[in-house]
Amino acid sequence: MSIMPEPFALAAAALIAVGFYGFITQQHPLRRLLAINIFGNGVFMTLILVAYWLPGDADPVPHAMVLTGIVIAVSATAFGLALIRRRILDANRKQDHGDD
Amino acid sequence: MTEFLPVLAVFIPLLGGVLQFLMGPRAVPVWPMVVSGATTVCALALVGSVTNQGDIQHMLGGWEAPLGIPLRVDGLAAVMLLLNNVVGGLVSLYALGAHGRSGAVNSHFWALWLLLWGSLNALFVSGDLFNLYVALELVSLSAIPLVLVAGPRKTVAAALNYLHFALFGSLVYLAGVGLTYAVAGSLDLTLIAGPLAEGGPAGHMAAACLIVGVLIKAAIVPFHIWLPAAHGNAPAAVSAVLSALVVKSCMYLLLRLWTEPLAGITVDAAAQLLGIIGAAAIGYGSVQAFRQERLKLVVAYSTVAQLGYMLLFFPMAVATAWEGAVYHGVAHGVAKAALFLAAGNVLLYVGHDRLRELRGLDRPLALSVFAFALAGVSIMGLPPSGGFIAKWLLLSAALETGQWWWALVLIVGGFLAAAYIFRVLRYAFLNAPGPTIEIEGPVPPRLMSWTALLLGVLSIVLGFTTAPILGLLGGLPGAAP
Amino acid sequence: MMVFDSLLALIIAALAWRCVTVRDLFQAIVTFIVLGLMLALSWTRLDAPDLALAEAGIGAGLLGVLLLSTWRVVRDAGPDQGEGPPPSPWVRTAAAVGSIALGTAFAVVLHTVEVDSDRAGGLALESLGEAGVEQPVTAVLLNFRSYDTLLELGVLLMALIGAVLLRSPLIHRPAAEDTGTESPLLPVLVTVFTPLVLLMGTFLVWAGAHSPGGAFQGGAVLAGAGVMLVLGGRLGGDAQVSLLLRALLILGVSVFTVIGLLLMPLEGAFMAYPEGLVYPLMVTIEFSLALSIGLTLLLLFTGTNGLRGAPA
Amino acid sequence: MSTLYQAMPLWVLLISLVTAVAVFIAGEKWQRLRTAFNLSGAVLKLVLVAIMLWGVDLGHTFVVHLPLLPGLNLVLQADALALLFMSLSAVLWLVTTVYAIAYLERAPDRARFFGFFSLCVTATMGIAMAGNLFTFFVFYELLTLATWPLVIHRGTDKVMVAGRTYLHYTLGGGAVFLLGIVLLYHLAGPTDFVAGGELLHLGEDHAGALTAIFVLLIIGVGVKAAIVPLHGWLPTAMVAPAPVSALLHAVAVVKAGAFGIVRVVHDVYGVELVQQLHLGTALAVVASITIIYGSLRAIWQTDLKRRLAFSTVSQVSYVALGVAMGSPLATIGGLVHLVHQGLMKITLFFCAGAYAETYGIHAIRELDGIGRRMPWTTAMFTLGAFGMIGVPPLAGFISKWYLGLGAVDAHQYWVIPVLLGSTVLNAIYFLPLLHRAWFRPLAITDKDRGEAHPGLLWPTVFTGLSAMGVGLLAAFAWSPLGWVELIVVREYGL
Repeated sequence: MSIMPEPFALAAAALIAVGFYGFITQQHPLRRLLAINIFGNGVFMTLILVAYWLPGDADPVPHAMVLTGIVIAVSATAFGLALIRRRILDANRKQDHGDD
Repeated sequence: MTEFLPVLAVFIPLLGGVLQFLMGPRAVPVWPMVVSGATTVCALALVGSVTNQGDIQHMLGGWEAPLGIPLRVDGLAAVMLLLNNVVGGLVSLYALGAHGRSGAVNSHFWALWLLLWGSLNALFVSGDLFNLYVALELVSLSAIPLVLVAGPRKTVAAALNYLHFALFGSLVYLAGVGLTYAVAGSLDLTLIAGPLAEGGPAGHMAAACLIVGVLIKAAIVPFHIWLPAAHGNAPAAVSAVLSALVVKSCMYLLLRLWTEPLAGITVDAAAQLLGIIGAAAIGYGSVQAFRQERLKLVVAYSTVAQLGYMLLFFPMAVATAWEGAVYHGVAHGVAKAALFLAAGNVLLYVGHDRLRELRGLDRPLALSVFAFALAGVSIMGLPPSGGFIAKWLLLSAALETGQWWWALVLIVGGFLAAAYIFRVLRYAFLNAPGPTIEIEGPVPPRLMSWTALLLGVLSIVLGFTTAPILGLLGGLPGAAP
Repeated sequence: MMVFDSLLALIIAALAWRCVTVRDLFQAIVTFIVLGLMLALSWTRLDAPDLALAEAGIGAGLLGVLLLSTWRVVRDAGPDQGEGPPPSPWVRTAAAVGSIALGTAFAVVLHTVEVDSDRAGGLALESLGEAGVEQPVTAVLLNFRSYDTLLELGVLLMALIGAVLLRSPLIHRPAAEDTGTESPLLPVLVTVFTPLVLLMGTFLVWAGAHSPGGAFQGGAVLAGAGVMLVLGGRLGGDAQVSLLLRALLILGVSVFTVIGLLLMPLEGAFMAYPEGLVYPLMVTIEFSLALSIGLTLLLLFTGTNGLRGAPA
Repeated sequence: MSTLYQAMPLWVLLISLVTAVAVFIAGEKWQRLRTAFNLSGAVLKLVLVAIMLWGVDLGHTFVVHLPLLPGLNLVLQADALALLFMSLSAVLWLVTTVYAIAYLERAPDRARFFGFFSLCVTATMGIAMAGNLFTFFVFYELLTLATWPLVIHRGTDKVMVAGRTYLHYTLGGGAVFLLGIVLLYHLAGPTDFVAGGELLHLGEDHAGALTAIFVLLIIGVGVKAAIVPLHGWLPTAMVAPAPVSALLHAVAVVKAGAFGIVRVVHDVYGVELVQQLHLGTALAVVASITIIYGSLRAIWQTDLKRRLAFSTVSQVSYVALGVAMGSPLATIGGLVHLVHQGLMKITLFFCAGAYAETYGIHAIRELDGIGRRMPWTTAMFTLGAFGMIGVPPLAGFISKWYLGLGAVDAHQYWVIPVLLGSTVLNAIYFLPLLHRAWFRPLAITDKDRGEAHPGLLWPTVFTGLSAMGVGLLAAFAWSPLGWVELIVVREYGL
């Protein structure tokens, strides 16, 4: 690899760093989910760079990994959002209606 | 036929869970029990054939490595499969008592539990770094909703915290996978050790990410903060599976990664650090367990502590330590399942699990208290039990490598465990004035009491079955026989 | 192009920073969505149009809508939804130092890594002829590493069951509240665009065999169409889930598994396909996957058990 | 046939284990069935042990191996020494069971009690037959676990505190013992119990390590043997029901500790190595201190059971003293005391239990005149007490006589004053009791209920007369003394 700075590699590192910082410092569960997703985007960017560095056509294996990773991250995040909504609903409903 | 067994061990429960989702409450409990039985039989057949014929490998899609994904079952995987499916089968029987009635929530419970069971099997048979990531996610994302089965209101916060850590941990792991692929050009566990060792900083970074990611998911101190609430509030069957199998599967992965793909790159400082973390986990978890006021939280913090013992393998890294760590995993899995199931029976009968009010529990719930006590013996590492054998092996390893301080950790850890286990038993046997059980709930069905007791007995029996299990495990990978 | 790339990278980093640090939750979410789009843009620059499509559709689009809907719930719940006290300055400093170290380490590693050019991906490109599809990513996803994809569908299903267990639907707010804030144009837009979007989704799935696109992107677009219908009031959540809907939800994973298991004794390996049947099998699998993915994502969005057509 | 016969140790072990399980399963409800299980288990065990006694006398060997790890086996073997302890346990188990059935006639939680009681005997049998330190340790810890529920049986707050003390001592001792074993295995490899030990060749190079390990091992077993200063748990554990105290003191726990000392000195280190490392004298000194200290403390106790407890502290160390001196005669004295003390002490505890159960007597001053109400019980108490003091020809005298001969033989003349002093002290704390019971006017005001319940009385009479019998008939080959001589002849290769 060249010593020339690669802008997207720096961006990936920045996403990872910022995501990590957010994960530690954010208290709101939604904000924390956002931070985790930013961290994940940094990881995906890394994988895409790895694919890009293959001479010739882009490497399909990391691409497949990223696609899988995105779907997993999104479904987990969607589930997390459902959790957050439920939590808020419960906090609001002081008079509960039972659980099940 | 035998090479199809790993696939069947994964897909019987996975497909069973999916079909349970399709069929809904009407299929409960017949269909889940059929699937549970079939899974157990199939997995035990797999373990049996590994015992007889050695390792099994199955290249998925017929593609050779590094293109395709291999399923591999070696000694370590076979031992974990044995643990997973024996405990899984018994937990299924217990759940027949607890969640055997028709109903939407129970239907979802069974679907998720079968999916989790299949996911764990998938994790143990996988031989591919990225596939392991998917399997880890499968395990987490079936485990977290299972926590909610206890009723969302009291578990939602725990589930959310669990999800945060699980998701973050697996992304850290994925970063490691990406870097590994960059350096090694392959994801097959057997092909990446060499390139990683020569990979320079990138290799080290990859190794660090893989290890830290798994540590987060395994709830190792200081990443444990999500565990007690999740394990302590889930339904008993789920708590048992989470503590006995789910975190254990992450520890399995750590052992596997460390001894195979990362074997050439691990440094002694990191190994010592892992050992220190393990010692910290033992101390912290045990003290916290002793301070808890709720039975299930005692058991949950005990898991935090017990996982630490497996980490003591890394600084010692000899065959004895390897056997000790794996055996500890097995013994703890069985014992912890028994503890949680017994605690579940208490919760069912009393309606709460506040320790101070559980006086004289051994009269109405003799079987469950006895199960708790038997499993407790193993947790304390006292003979005769599986936990004792593991402690013996680890102690021997500590002296063998001249690192006597780990021996002290083991001994002190045993005392701390005795402190919190006997504290629970003390209340159960206490026959003195004070807050007592107010409302007596239904006596747990026999099935639930006896499965707990059976697991308790198994944790004692493990004290005598060392030879076949360690024979199946085989020696430390990469070491001279 | 170096300048453009650098600028893009800078924007990405800045957006991420803003998303994490901005005080207002709404702005954080919007920033996150824009960040997703910028990422999609950057990934086209890195020869990854499939992923750009997926990120724009799923990561920014669908997730964005979901985030915004959740934000509304958070907002309606009142101001006091922050979790616990803010972290102490000590924690902040430690986190800052840690993240700078982490970022630096990653940057250094990414710049110094000696990439192995002899890798699985190269092999995949060479073996495309046997895979039954021309598009390399689709080949990896549905053939070479189809097992990953199959398990991943399990993840989707589990997330869905989890959401169902929570019974925290997004779409059962009283309609009277909503109509005031929404444009009267929306129903018209929905009527016009939904068929188009559906068509596009189908095309994406079919095209996946040859060119960028595929089951995931197509599924996401299908889900997008569903989301439009839901937002337009044409489709609503339902507490009950019909057998048909459940069957469609598990269609992808079942078809995938059953084909794999049925052919296993013949081919000697799980998920190995006979030579002549590869292409039709691929297309069958791909369409059933897309359908299940789309529906699952849609249900994750509504947060309900099932769906039903709403009275206009 | 031969394999089944060879595996006798396993059957002996299983019979009480199965009894325990059967008792647990029978539960509170089926009392008769439970009692039937219990008694038939105890009788069957006695028969099996008798067969083994006969076999060992003929020179048969009984060994069972269960390999656990490479080089690490669970070994059960019945040598002459093991059978000494086993016979004592088997006989006293049956007797104590009969006693306990009567004692706990109306108490709650009997199933739990008898279940753990049987488990306790299983552990004791295992300790007796353990063929190496590892096996010994397994059963040693099992004994701790099985006795805890017995100690805390009543479940009151006070009892729980005692139970905690008991655990502190025994688990602590267990951990030290484990450390010693692991260190020893690390140094010398796994070695089975062999007469004379297998460590002599290491004596030159590893004297320091061997000494340290010896200390660890003796501390480990010394806790249960209640060697001063590790005796603190024993008087506290007196809160347990009388049959448990009897079992703890006469058979199971303290004897397991004493037996462990014998095994470590004789079959792990060997007398020669122990003397070479100068550990014998040290152990003898510690034992002597314990003998005197226990007796002194006993004098000041006002509670009957506590006085008996300190008496136990003192008496059990006779065993340690005997084996520590390293002469065959002293060893005979020590080993035979294992049996003699058991019979005498269990008689005393049975009497104490009978007093407490019949008239609620706990304090010593309440004993005044009880001899007139309960003549048989008090007669047995007198027999036991005289035996303890060492009045000829009772059992205690035989032990002390051989210990004295051994001291002369080993040129450890300082031991003789210890023995004499102990005898005087024994008299000081026992004779006033007898005086009170027989000659003082009656202290208690309850109405006369006569003698103790037959279920309490007959076991007491049996053990009391046995204690006298083993003394009177000591010269016969089948007496404990005869058997111990056989052991010592085999041990020292005379």
